[in-house]
Amino acid sequence: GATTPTPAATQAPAPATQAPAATSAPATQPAATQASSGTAPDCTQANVFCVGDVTDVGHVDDKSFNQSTWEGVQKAKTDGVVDWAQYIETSDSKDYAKNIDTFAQAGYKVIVTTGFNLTDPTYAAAKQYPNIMFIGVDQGLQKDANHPDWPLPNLVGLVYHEDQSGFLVGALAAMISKSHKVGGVFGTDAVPAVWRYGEGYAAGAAYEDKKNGTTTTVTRVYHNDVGFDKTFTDPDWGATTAQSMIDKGADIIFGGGGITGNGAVDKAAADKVLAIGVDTDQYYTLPEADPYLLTSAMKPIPGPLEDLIKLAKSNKFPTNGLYYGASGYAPYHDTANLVPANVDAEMQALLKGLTDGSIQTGVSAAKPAQ
Amino acid sequence: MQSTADKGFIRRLGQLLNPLLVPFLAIVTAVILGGIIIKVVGGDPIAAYKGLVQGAFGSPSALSETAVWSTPYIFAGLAVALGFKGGLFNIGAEGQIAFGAVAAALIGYALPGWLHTSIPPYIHIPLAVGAGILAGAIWGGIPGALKAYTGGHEVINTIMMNYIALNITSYLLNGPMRDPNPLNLSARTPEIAVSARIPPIFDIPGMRVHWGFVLALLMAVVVWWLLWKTTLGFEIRTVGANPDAAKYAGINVKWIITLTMALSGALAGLAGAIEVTALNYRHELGFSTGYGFDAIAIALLGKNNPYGIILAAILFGAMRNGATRMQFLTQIPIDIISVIQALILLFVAADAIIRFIYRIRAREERVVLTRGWGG
Amino acid sequence: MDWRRFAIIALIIVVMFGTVVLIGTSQNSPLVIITSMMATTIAVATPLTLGALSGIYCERAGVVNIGIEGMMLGAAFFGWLAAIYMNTIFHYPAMPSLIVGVIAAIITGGLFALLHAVLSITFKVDQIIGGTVINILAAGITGFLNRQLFFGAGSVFHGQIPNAPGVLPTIHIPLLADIPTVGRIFEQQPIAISAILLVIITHFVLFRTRWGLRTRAVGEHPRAADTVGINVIRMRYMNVIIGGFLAGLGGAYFTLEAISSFEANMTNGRGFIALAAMIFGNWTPFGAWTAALVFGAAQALQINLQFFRELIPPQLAVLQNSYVVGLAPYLLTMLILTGIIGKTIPPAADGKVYEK
Amino acid sequence: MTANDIVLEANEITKHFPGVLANDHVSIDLRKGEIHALLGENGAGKTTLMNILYGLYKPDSGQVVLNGKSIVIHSPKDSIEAGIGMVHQHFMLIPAFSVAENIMLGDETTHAGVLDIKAVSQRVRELSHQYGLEVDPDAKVGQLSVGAQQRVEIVKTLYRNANIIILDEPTAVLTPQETEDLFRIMRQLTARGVSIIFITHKLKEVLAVADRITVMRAGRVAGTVKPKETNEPKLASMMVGREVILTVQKQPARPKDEVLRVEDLRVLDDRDLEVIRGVSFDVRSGEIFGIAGVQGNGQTQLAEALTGLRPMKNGKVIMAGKDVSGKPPRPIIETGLAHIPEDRQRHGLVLSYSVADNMVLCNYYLEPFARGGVLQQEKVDENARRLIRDFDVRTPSPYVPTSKLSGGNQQKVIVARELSRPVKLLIASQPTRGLDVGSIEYIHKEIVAMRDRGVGVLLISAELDEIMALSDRIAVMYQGQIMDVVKANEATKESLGLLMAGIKSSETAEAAAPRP
Ligand SMILES: Nc1ncnc2c1ncn2[C@@H]1O[C@H](COP(=O)(O)OP(=O)(O)OP(=O)(O)O)[C@@H](O)[C@H]1O
Ligand SMILES: Nc1ncnc2c1ncn2[C@@H]1O[C@H](COP(=O)(O)OP(=O)(O)OP(=O)(O)O)[C@@H](O)[C@H]1O
Ligand SMILES: [Mg+2]
Ligand SMILES: [Mg+2]
Repeated sequence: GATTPTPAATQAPAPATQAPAATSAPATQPAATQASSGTAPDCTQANVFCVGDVTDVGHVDDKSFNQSTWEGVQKAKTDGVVDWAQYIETSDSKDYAKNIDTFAQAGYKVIVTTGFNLTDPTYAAAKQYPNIMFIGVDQGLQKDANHPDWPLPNLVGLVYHEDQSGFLVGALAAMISKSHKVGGVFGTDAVPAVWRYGEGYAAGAAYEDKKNGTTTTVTRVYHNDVGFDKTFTDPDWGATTAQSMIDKGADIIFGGGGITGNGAVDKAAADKVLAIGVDTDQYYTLPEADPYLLTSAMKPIPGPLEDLIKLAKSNKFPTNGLYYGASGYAPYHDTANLVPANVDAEMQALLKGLTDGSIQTGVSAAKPAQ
Repeated sequence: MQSTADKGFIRRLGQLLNPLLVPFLAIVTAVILGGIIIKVVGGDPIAAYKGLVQGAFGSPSALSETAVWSTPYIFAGLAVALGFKGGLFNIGAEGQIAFGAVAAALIGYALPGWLHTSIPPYIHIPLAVGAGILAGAIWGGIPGALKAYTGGHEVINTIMMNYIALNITSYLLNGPMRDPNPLNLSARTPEIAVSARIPPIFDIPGMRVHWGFVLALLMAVVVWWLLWKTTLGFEIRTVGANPDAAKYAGINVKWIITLTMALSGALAGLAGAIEVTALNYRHELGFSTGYGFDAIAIALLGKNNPYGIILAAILFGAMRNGATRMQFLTQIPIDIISVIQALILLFVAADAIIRFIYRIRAREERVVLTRGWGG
Repeated sequence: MDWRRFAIIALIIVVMFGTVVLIGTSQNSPLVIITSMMATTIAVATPLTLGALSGIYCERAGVVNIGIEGMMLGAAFFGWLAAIYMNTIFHYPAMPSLIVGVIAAIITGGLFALLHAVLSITFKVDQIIGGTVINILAAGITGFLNRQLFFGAGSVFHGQIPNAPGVLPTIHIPLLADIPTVGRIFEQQPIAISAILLVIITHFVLFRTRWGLRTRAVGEHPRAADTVGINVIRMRYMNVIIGGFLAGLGGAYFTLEAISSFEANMTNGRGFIALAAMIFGNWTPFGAWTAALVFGAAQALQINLQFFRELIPPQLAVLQNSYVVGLAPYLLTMLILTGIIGKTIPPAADGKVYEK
Repeated sequence: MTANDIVLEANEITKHFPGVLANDHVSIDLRKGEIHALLGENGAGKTTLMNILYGLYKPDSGQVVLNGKSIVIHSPKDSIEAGIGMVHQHFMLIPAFSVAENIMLGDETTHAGVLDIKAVSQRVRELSHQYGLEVDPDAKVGQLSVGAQQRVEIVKTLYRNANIIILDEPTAVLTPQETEDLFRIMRQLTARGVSIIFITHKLKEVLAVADRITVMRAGRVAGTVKPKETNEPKLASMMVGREVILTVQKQPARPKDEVLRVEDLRVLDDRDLEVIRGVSFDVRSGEIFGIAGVQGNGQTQLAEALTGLRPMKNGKVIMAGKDVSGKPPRPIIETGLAHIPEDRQRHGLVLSYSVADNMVLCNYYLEPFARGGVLQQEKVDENARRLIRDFDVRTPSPYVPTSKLSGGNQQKVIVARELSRPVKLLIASQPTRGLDVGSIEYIHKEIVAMRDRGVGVLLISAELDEIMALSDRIAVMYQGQIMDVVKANEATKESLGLLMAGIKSSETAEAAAPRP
């Protein structure tokens, strides 16, 4: 697909801390999780640029993409792009439309909706309010029976190649692992992004195996046996699963599924085993794991999201309906000394290859129906 | 003379309102405490509650949304209450709702295909909703039968059935029943046929309140009639009040227990079926989380009285619905609603506390459900 | 705890382990698999065991407690919170912070139990309703505070993700822990170890001591206990609160031993499974413990089957479906409750309000 | 009599319960080594007074004097320390515990917190030897006969060195022999200086064993008399406040065709032990067939099996010509059965229901009370008003919950319901248990009237007097079997007593030892 590289993408490979993903993180952290304070201006005024964020069922402090999205909106506000930012947390899927509407009625100029589940409500709202710009995070739309008028001039889906991020960290894991056993603990594979992370992880490892004539066993366990609402918020399960992998000799654990994954990363670190984070650079979200955090498979939302908001403000909103955020991997931070120069070089090559399309992950968009 | 007449009148009025008095005071107390909590954590209770009320009743569409929210609460609340009347504690509404939804969705989207023909709404809707009711009845009937014939306690069993329903639904929505549309990336069924959709009451955009709400109100009347006016109701209540006496009186206790749980499940299944056929037009993983537990609170708040349950359900629906606006205006986390609801339940359950605070005479009878675990 | 029951439990566990060993043997040695599955089993069983023991104290004294879920959730939160306060605000080192956390968790459990006691003993609220209140209340409060404290206006930590003091350290049981591979089983964290010790202690207390005799008397026939001068109300209060302490310790496992963070509703229904374990175990400590192990084994099975997904032979393809495998513990529970594995007999006055 | 041999004294005790004045300025005293009988109809306030002396209830006013010193008893703990022991109307034993555990409970011997069962068992053996109360400390109480359980209760008080023992209706559940045994023990105790308060409804016993008799009526003391100064009719009228006919008038029965035939019936109890071991008998219309026997010899299970409440293991039950073996209750009821259950509150009534609803408990689904599955409330209320009038049930209205009614009136609700239905067979289990002479008199009249209307009556009762007063034929049950069937006019209390103790007239009386 048409990729729009962002700073995060091009600079992430640079070792140490040049990556905005990295440097920006500590800066945004304190502000990021703050709710708006002060009183709302009258967003209906043409000159007042208000941005609203409707979360998926869940909370803006979920240490996962609901939070990253809100961080992006906040970032835009702190950078002065936005006059007023506000969020509404969805408590039940039946409220999606209502929550979007609440912002629309209040005259917000840009409405960000988070998560694949809001695809249809967002599309509907975009048609209903042609003058409001809509950004759908993780909402990869195409023209089809249900969305005949796609692409809409006021609707953009912010999407990622999670399989590429997964591919990168998988490759790294294969190159670093001593036991050539690596594990991945994920939320339910019913969520496409999760599936792409997981399978990309395996693909990346296989790619390097082929290259170096190694054979790395990549075990992936998805948390499918609980409710949709629980699968990303069951750290205890994540920890237990990671433990079980470590017991069987895995020496790198990829925690890929919101808080469930965090459990795995924490557990690995507690057992002094290398861990790989997900979505954001978890060096900043899981401090207790820092000494053993090898890297994180990144789909940095704040940067691209802010870019989109800027474009919306300057009426240069993309019209092709999709906007690809860069995939990447986070700096090694405290574990940099474990990554030999040649491995790092290979990683940068891989990122480049994936970005320009010369390397394909071969991972399908979603888990094929059983 | 005159004054005594007044006294008599006031006493009669008191008797009339007494059942409502304690729940009302419980709500008031909970709301006050909730306000204090908001204040403590640095929010503005007045603004918050203003937002809450606005969001729930402030506009026609707000009212409509409140009704939409209340609908499943009424059904589920009735389900739990019916169980209570039969001496059974159905914590499984959650799973029964999910199964009702799955079944309704299946009939909703698949039946025309199976029959290779389109079906008129007046047939398709009843079939879809009926399927939901049946599914719920089965899902409730199983723990009922287990209780009746093996003594396995329904509290644990219905909870287990929730998890089982969850796994099976996940499996179905990721596999056989998954929306085949290649662009669909989430675990959900296809949309149900138009002929299976219950229409909204007003066809005004943004007014989603549908005939399911009316059906819910009717169902409350039906349940009341069933319990208090029919021999079956007499049998259910007798088994609930004293199973031994019921057996002595020639009532088939095992069957009534099974039937009661099945009916309870059917009502819960109906809740799910209506959500699918009248609102979402498909079933999706992650839908209906927590209805089952809210339903318990609603049944207790409504004192297991169908009409009380309508009021309780509307209250809860209004809170959930108004929460959005409250958060939008004040950024106070929606979770405060759960706290307030828990407090309401607390005070309703332990009405002695309320009676103590407000110095109200105690009443004699008390809800008793616990039969120990043996059965 | 009759032998038939033990045999059946042993059989179930052996079958579960065996399946995985057969499937995974080409990738890991049986010893490694069994060891790791045992480790998982013990880890998963820890909160279940503590929850079940909590239930045993309450119900042996005649108070049904389905609020264990809520008690554990509340304890998990406030224990974790206390640890973070110590560590981040008062800058204590990790270890003391964690200990304070555990104590806080235990106290929290006790306080929730006190509420349950007040409701069901003093106010004579139906005990199942009392428990339900606890569950809903705990979910609401923890969800709200977790949010309010760490996020948004008025949050204590100004939106900083506080630096949690990590988890309780692993204890290497001397000698045993040094055995190659198998030794892994004897590297356990404090709460897991104390859970097993508490099983033994509880058994002793219930069946060998005055306290136990009186507790059981109060649960079997409170009026009889009353007529020999035993203070029924006091005994019930004490045991419910002791139960709360145990549930609290179980809660601490989630945020201070398993991992170092709290999530809304992170107990995910384990409190109810614990109840099932208690019933399966026929209200005896060892019975409940073994039952908890079965649930642990079931989860170990599930994880490991996904682990060896590729190796599962086609004729067992059903095992590849984690949803199907996921049913195991729940179906098992229901099967147990039917009593086909031996009838369980609750204390005679369990769940009955005592009126003088 | 000098004041100093008065060991216990209750002065002007008053106790209110919601709606009841249970004790109204009651004063009684107990002398060292005497048996002081307390007599009075149901609800007269006997148990309440004793519960106050024992510290289970607090009196509203009045005080308790022990050995001349006024004491305050807050709880059983205090009374136990004061040397007062009580054997309750309903035993206070834990079936799941062993005898030793039951006895030590609340007064445990421990070593470093650990129970010392051995020491306790030893002590129990000593006591039982000393007073000739045989109990096995290691037996499970649940397995013991009622008589044995009572001995355990008495040992329990002795274990606590009680020198004042309260026995609340101890004989209600004993055979004549067991009763004699109990009296022997009581005399033994008094000989050792123990003082006993002995509560009963049975006038004969009082006259037989008591040194003094205090009669209570409606919460007041109606008077205290010596046995030699009074007789049964006098006591009865003191109790009830009017003349009472103690004997039942009835014409000789005119039995017609058979309404119940039972062939080789075998039934298991809850512990799967065979408690009915091959019972056969028949009941004819127009006769009262009495089944005598000590509690726990299978009468309960017999009634339950015949009425379909309990599955039968084997055998045949023919009711009014229909084979109803193993049928559930409803079809059996519909063949024309009326059943007065043994446990009125457990089986007979839904206490939370109104009197009216309880009065249609068995036929709510039939015309005219229901049409097409819909209840006809006005018909139900009508029916209630009629029965309340006809059977003179003392209730404020048909709509009050039966839980508010007195024991006897609760029983009357059941009797009214069962006797007002057109039936061929009446099974009455312990129809007058725990009721006062007034109520008993009434219910007996009704049962006889039923017989004379040509209904067959199966009367199951542990009250030998009742059986003998009502029955035309008497069967005696012992350990699940029928020892013998005799004509009422040929039976004597002694012969029946022996049969009840399991001794066929052929055997010698030496074998008449109480069962282990
Ligand atoms: N706990 C109680 N609450 C309310 N009323 C009670 C209670 N206990 C007894 N009563 C009432 O007090 C009165 C005296 O009861 P009590 O048990 O002393 O009578 P009794 O003489 O023992 O009768 P019985 O011969 O049936 O045992 C009765 O009216 C009874 O219903
Ligand atoms: N447990 C109780 N709680 C409250 N009130 C009670 C209780 N037991 C009895 N009563 C009240 O005491 C009154 C008398 O009850 P009780 O059963 O002692 O009467 P009684 O004298 O035994 O009558 P009867 O001789 O017909 O059995 C009843 O009307 C009832 O309202
Ligand atoms: Mg009475
Ligand atoms: Mg009495």
